[in-house]
Amino acid sequence: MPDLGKYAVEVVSAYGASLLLLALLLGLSLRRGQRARAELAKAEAEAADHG
Amino acid sequence: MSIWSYANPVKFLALSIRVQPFLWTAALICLATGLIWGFFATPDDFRQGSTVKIIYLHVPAALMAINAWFMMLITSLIWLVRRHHVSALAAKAAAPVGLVMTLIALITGAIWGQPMWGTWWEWDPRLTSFLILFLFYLGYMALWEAIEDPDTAADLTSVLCLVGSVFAVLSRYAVQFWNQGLHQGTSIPVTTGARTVSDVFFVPLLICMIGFGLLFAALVLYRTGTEIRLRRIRALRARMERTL
Amino acid sequence: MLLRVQNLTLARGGLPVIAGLSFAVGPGQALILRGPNGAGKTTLLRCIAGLQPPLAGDISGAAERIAYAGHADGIKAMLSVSENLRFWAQVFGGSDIAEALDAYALHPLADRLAGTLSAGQKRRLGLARLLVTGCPVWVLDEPTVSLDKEAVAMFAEAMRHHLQAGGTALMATHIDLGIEAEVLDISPFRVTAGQRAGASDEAFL
Amino acid sequence: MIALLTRDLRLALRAGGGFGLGLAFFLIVTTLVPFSVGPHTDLLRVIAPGILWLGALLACLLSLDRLLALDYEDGTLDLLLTAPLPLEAAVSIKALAHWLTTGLPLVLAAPVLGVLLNLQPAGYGWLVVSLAFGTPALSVIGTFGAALTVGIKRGGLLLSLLVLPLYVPTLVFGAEVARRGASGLDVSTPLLMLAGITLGVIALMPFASAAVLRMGLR
Repeated sequence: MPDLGKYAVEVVSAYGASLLLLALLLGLSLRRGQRARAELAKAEAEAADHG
Repeated sequence: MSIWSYANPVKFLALSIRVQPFLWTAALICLATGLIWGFFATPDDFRQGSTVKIIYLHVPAALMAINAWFMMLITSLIWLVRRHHVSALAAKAAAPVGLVMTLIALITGAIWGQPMWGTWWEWDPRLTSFLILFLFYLGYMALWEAIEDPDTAADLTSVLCLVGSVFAVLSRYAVQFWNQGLHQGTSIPVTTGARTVSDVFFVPLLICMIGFGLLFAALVLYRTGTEIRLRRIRALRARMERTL
Repeated sequence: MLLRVQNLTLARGGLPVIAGLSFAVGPGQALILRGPNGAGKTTLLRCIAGLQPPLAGDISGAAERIAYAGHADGIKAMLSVSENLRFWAQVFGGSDIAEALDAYALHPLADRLAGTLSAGQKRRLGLARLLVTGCPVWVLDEPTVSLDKEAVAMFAEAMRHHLQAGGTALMATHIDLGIEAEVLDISPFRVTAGQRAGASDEAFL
Repeated sequence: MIALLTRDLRLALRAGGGFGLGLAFFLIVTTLVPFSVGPHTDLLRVIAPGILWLGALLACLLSLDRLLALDYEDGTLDLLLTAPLPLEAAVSIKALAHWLTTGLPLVLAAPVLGVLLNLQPAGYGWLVVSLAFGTPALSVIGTFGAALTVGIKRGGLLLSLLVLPLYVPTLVFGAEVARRGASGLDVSTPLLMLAGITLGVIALMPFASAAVLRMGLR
């Protein structure tokens, strides 16, 4: 780990906050995507029965 | 086969599934190398000390925050002129990503400035205009959620995006006028091109920017796919109800 | 002038409702639209009145000549009956409201605030508004809702008068007004499940 | 066009028309300020122009969501769309009616409330001028926001979220004129910018509002 000097807290917190936000965005997007795929499969199945 | 053929949502979905693996891996590689290189292998700045390392997050995020809105402006125009659903849904998909990029830019900017300015938040023109951009993103996303009919929602949000862009630029100059500003010179002024950042910092910064750009593209592509799937579910359900 | 509709295709909420509808209504003629609820009568009338663009097909003879009356009749509760009528008369360029007041026996109510009127009286005021617009083409959506017997008679009388003066009328209604008018059932023009008509939801199917 | 204006003014002035609403809100907000920041007149004197501008802006915002929603609910908007009157004109008239019933009273009341906040004598003139130039823009931008949220249930909060960022340029330049006027500095640049924005908004916004209304009513 590089010597961050007296601003270590600032740098780490900046990186931590940013990466956390990106991870949150990624996670939420992926979860929403998965749910949509599952529901679409169900809807297509129902449509096939009625078709 | 003009590019507009990809405006067909089903075809766009197929394309996005094929392209995404490459996009995600490229984004990951660029981000990893850029951030690790910048974080570990670059010297401290004699004045700012190690806080200069925050540049690798602040500048790319700020750049993407503005480009995201610009992309939404373009897609909104495409929706209004050519009524392609994919572009309206791409704008809707890009908004949250732009919002997060703005948030990152705000947080890293505030943290980075804190040692010099002595306060956690300084009403500096550039940071403040990002705060205003944040409000625009919030309003845009809220309007999408508030309207039931997807087509009307796409229309109204597109017009809001156009009008919002004009006012964002107006606010940018109003805020500049309102407070002379403490922000350091632009690292890579697009207009003058003269780099105020020495080479050793510049290369990792460039890689980070490309990384953030690729991440943005991958995320928006993925989220647009989700929006298309949700619209397809809605259309299938509506058609089934009609035939019952 | 003829109100002509050719090969009209309409969508509601992203799904096609009516396709390939054509008809024409000349001066002095009335056309009554029939069809089950949800067949698209309201969508069709709103489209002809210019409130909603059609998916395909075109409408001629409608520009600037239509007086539309939908379910809500644009009456302000805090204005009196005559103030309401005068407002609409001025918006459509006319100014004489006496004739409209006579047609629907609204003279005794002229100075009462519209908010104090009963549903039937308010409906009569809404229909009286049609007379002050001076528009030759009437496009009406269920005009006789909440009207009692002699109010319906007044409306039929005003309609007869309008047609004799060379006016045209296109309306969706279930009751028989006792005036000679062609009837058009729009059920056959409804879009079946498989049929594609270019509505926005189809892009996702 | 005149008919629409007179009708709107008559409606606003009638009982329950909400004519005094904006004014009362402006009075209440201004009187609350000393309770919140303390009664030190020298502090109040410094922030008076900004507070008065903010109060006027919020008062304008308050009375916006009823502007088009009432006409939407009783079908008047649909009928106006079929009338020979162009929608752009109708929307401009609506904004003008809003300014006359809300904006103008605020401009006249501001100096009176300036006394409450111990505004410097030099500031009164420029406060009125800046508000007179700024409030029309607030009404026209507000009409755009009202048009965006006309069909939405409980659209009032969303209206504020959409409109406040659009108010930033007018607020910044307007408050700057009032602040410089109060301390006797040269006001020409912010005043020109304020007037420029207002004129631009008055000329262009009605087209956006009308387009949005047509889309919303479809």
